[in-house]
Amino acid sequence: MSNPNNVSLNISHDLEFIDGHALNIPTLSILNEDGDIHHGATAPDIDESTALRLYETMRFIRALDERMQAAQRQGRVSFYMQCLGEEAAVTASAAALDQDDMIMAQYREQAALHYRGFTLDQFMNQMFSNERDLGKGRQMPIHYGSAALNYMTISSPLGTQIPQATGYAYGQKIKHIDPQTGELNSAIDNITICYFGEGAASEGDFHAGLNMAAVHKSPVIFFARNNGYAISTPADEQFKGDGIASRGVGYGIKTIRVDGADALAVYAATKKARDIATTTGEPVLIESIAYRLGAHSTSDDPSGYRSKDEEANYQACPIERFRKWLVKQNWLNEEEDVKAKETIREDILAALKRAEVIAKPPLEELVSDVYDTPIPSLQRQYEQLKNHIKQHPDAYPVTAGRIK
Amino acid sequence: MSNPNNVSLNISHDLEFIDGHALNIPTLSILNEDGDIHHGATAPDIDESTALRLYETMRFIRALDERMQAAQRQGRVSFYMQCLGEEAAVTASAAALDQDDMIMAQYREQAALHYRGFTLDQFMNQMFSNERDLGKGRQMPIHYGSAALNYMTISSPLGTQIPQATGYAYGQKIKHIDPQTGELNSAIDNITICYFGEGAASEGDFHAGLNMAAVHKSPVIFFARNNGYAISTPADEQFKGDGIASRGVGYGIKTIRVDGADALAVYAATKKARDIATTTGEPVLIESIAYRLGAHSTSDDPSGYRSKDEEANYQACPIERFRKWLVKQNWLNEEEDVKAKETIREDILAALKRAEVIAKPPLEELVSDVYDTPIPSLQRQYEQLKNHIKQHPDAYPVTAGRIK
Amino acid sequence: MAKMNMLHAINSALDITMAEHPQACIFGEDVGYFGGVFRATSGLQEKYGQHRVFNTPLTEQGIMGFANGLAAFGAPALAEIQFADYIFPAFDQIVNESAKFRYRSGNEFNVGNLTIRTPYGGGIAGGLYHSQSPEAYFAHTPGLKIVVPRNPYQAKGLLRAAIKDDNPVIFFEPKRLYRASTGEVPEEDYSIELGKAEVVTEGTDVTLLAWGAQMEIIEDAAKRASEQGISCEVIDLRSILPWDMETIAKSVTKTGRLIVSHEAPITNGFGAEIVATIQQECFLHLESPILRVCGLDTPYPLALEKEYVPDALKVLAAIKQSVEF
Amino acid sequence: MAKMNMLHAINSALDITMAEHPQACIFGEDVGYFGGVFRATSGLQEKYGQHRVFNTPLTEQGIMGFANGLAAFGAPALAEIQFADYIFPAFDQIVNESAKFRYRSGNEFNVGNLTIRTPYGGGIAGGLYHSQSPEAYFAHTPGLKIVVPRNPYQAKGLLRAAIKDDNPVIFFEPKRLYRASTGEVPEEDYSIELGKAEVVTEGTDVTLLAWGAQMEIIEDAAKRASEQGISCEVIDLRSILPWDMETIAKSVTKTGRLIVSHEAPITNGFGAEIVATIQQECFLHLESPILRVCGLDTPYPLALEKEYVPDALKVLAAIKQSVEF
Ligand SMILES: Cc1ncc(C[n+]2csc(CCOP(=O)(O)OP(=O)(O)O)c2C)c(N)n1
Ligand SMILES: Cc1ncc(C[n+]2csc(CCOP(=O)(O)OP(=O)(O)O)c2C)c(N)n1
Ligand SMILES: [Mg+2]
Ligand SMILES: [Mg+2]
Repeated sequence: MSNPNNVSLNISHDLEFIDGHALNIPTLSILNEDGDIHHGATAPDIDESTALRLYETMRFIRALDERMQAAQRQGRVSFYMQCLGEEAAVTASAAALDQDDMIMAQYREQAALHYRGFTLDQFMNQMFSNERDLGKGRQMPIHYGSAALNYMTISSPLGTQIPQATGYAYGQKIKHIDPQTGELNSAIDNITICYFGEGAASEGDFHAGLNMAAVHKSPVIFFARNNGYAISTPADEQFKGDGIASRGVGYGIKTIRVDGADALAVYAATKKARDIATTTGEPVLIESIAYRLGAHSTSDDPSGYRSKDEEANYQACPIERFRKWLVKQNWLNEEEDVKAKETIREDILAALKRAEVIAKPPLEELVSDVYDTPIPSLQRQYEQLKNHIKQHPDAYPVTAGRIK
Repeated sequence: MSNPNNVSLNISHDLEFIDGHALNIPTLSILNEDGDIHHGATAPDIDESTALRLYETMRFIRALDERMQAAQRQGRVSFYMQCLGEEAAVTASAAALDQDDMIMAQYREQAALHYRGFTLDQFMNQMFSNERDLGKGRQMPIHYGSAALNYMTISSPLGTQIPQATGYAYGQKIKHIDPQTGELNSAIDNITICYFGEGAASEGDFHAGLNMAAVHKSPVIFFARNNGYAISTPADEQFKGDGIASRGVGYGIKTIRVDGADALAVYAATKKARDIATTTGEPVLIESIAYRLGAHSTSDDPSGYRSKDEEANYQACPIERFRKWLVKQNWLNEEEDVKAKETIREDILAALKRAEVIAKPPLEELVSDVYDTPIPSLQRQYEQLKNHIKQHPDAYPVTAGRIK
Repeated sequence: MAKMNMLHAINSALDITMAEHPQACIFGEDVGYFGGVFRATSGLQEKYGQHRVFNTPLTEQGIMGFANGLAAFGAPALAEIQFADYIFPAFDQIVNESAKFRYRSGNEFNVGNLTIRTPYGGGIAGGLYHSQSPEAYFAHTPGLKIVVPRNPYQAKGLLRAAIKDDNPVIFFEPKRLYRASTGEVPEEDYSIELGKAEVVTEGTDVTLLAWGAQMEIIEDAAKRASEQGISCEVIDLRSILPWDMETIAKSVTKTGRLIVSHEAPITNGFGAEIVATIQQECFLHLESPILRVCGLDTPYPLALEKEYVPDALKVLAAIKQSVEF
Repeated sequence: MAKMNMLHAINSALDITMAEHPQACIFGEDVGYFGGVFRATSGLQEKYGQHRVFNTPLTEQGIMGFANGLAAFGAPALAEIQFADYIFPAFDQIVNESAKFRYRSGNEFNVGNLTIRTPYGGGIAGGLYHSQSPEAYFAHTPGLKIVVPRNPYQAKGLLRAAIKDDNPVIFFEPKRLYRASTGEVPEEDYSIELGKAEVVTEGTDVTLLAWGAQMEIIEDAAKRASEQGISCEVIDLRSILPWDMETIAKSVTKTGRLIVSHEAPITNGFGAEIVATIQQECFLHLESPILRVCGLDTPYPLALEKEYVPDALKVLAAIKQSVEF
């Protein structure tokens, strides 16, 4: 493409339009429903401990999701979002990364965070917005984040993390660039993965983020979770192209579509994507195909917009599929697995009970972190508020007792 | 794609990434540099009068551009933008439309407007922001617009017209839809063409506009003018995909790339695009490849960012190429053509002299059209301003004499 | 008359509009088959078909760009932004495009047919991104109209007026009141004039001014104040742009005192404009400084929402401060 | 010291920053090889390489998204928006993201390393879309800082302070003064503290307050007033957020009168906030209503720009109105 317009110029004299679906997109599939490797497929190079950690993470998140969904029904937390059906997509991709790679997620990726080591108590403290929440009780449940674990705090506005991932990864790359040539002088040690839904991919920020990543060569793995729905909006009212993968070629980004319920396919694709990103600095796009088995969130009831038939059709469980493979590998003791499941449930309930009685953050956390240090006007507002609360302690029971 | 994820599912067991340039994009070319039809190409069905109108428009715009560029140098207008090198792309596409189709342009498409019948005086009145300007002297030179000619007033913020075109065209389609089936019950009589540069195509609004057009089936012809530059930014710092055409498949939109200096190729492609849009309601994407022969605008000096060599390389003139074909068709009398060019130059200079002495809009046009009728606070501000000007008539010579 | 909650009232206004104009379209995220995440458009797709009531892809800038185009074509464009917190990706399309469409074209084109509906405000444990009250961001933009209803009756009448008004209007719906606020609402069509405040309760000592969900709070404060012998004049501004300076100035001329209350952060909130204008209009009548009781200058919090919001107690404190000045 | 115009002063501040921090990046439309459409980044790509000074694709939301990410990583992110009129596509990234990054994460992450530079204001025959002064749109957003310099010396010192400040800062550059304003500027590094107004001229009868390019106008008006025996105290606010209430209140306590002037439309401009706060702080000292001399509530015009802008004559008229009240 050595012309100013930066295009291929293949002269043609036929008045033919390129079809809107001209691209042929395969879907990588390695593990079948029975937990066997497909004929012709190659299992990725994954060791036993990684595989088990991956499995345990999925199993844990499934249990957490079930418990917290119920807790919301009981009125104990205000809101929750499950990952049902997408556990393999999220966990296996996280497992293919380095612990120091940055994760910039949308909100349904709690499995990636747990894989990194976020503890049960940390999950609970966030959901109960108590004073031990790393986020200081400021965001709705499931808006986790941890600097120590390189997991960027979730932000509700959709798509905003996409160009941010491009910028973050650019920072990760800079020190590997030769100042003279502008080329990489070593492999990049850490990169960024950016998760988003097929709905969020309609935002302008998606376009900006992918195009800039291609142009500036930012080592980002863009991981599109196509789960068929954005709240009530089905994917066929979201786009007419062939999924999100068909967009890669528009940005000049290497792309792959994977079966998102197939942990091995996701793991293999992400590992290879990471190789590409670290050695070339270039972004990669992965589209994972799974089905959002549950409701969008606890505020949602899918029976209002999709059929029981359809739901039944896509019930296949990614965790079960991977479990069968582990068993066949002789890496999983089924009895212990059943017991572990029980223990996890108990642990979760105990943690929930611990977290819900921990105090809410003190009043000063209302005004801290707006700036690095409070500006004078906010300081004045805070003093005024303190005085007000002192005069009406009964009206503000959560904070009144602890005001200095 | 009858799955909830709205994707093709072609199972594969190979861990292969789709290349960022996997799509093969031909470039339609019909007329060669000598004004002959390429071997194997078919000239579109264009009649003599249309062809001549097309040619005369290009010739007129070239003369206008030259004259106004000079007028800006002389300090007579504050700003100007030439269409140099892109006359065929703009004019031939406009010629392929119906007079009642809506044109939503970026700013460099004065040729389309002139093709529709915008008069020389109308051009001048806008550029001199005098009281006869349809836009009432409010926008910088070249921000033309005319409801009578179905040419939406130019807006400086880039890309904003793209989703607007989708919405406008949706309106044009509604009456042709069967309320029961949601299908078209007749061909659509009028559609919208939306012009934009390859730079503007990086905006989020581009993504939103094209995706929504595909999903909602809005009959828009998206006409991307890839002229190699966005001010100083070359196309290879703008995107890494194969031009703008490579994005069509990401939206499921039929797409074609044309040689933008070839009036017949542009005409043929746009005519066929219009057929598709009117009969299916669906959008079409055309990428036209030409070279911005001139500076970005009179505020710009390209010698700061591109080489004389490169400029020399792309000097080919689209008007000349078409002229040669017309001559070979025996449709153009060369002697008259030369004379006409002289007359046009004289007409333009005379119109310029007329327009520059016409009064500026009166003071009431400062506050009209903010709302359909002025709101009370603005009315008060206006009264106050009138009094102020009456007290200091010398300081506001443009309006003071005419205040009632 | 029928008893309706605010969602029903809004739905009714939309229904009347759809029946009235064959090209009117309702669109936004999840507004189609599902009827919107708050169900404000419930049943309308069934009634008017998929091509007039439809889900859009998830792109606010696209929704507003599309809406501008459709309105410019001449069809009533009824766009929904799912939460006011998510209106910002559409800021350019609203502030640079909708607001300036008529002016920049010399009235060759306009988007007077545009109405943007969006739920705003706190009180639902929504934290930073499901609680914002962004009216002031738009109030600095000539060319827009901005309306906020306080109850179902107002919602239907003001929404119909907003739709019929030949200018782009942003209609902020107090989501906390969607189901909580009910009342008698005519089933037939009616409109409430834009740009007019309403004196809800007459009083003599101090004027209280708010809009939307905050009306409930200042009415509560007024009641508490009256128990302490202070007579409050309570006014619902209803329209933020244009706003009814005359009614407010008249009231303040009478009472000599003014308190403005809104949920949004205090700095440069719309309260600032009201204070700035009224201190000039009523300078010689003011017996104490005009006070603002507003959100703090922080993002909207979650755990400490109760502490953050301008509640009746805080308004009451301001009333006393004003009266005792 | 050297004689510099404002563009040189800005270029010098950027140059020092790039030399200081090996990961600092400058990016935006046309800022690379070309050095920006106003040439503020001239020569910097040559000096620091294409990977640290680069053109971005044409997408303001992308520029700001990228900038947020890069700043969160920890690199000084120096983003340019080509014209302030084109900052709105980035509004969501700035208002919902940059401003709330630290708060929402409980300080796990922050974008304190972010600085946004953008030319603003009228006076260049730019019409609707090359003339806007959008500072007030951002002033309603806790978490942001906003700075506007009035001359080259201020520009360099304030820009360096903005860059070193550990919060996201929007730095509005008065483009009308880019070449028109020149003065002595140290070649070496220095900073001017953010959040502090400066009393430019002391006076006794009335306080005049403005920022950026508007300073020239109120200084002119003050001169004309002094010829008529009126002594004006002239103050440059310099920081819009946080703003220096103390300095203004002290001045108004002395003079008893205040006039605020800005180019942006009057309604809900930042003048409103200043008036609202000062009428409360200085209630008993005010001898006349606080006045605002601002742009009209219309989009920015072209042919009638002279009539539209708050010029020295209009400020002078307000001074007399204030003094004669
Ligand atoms: C900018 C913005 N607009 C709207 C919303 C409201 N919203 C939250 S989740 C959601 C659907 C997202 O769907 P998708 O991206 O497919 O992710 P999924 O929920 O399927 O994982 C919407 C519309 C939002 N959070 N942000
Ligand atoms: C939103 C926005 N950002 C920036 C600009 C400033 N600007 C005007 S023209 C231009 C370049 C446009 O290039 P392209 O789209 O390729 O069109 P061309 O000039 O080549 O016809 C830029 C950056 C603008 N007008 N609007
Ligand atoms: Mg989804
Ligand atoms: Mg271009």
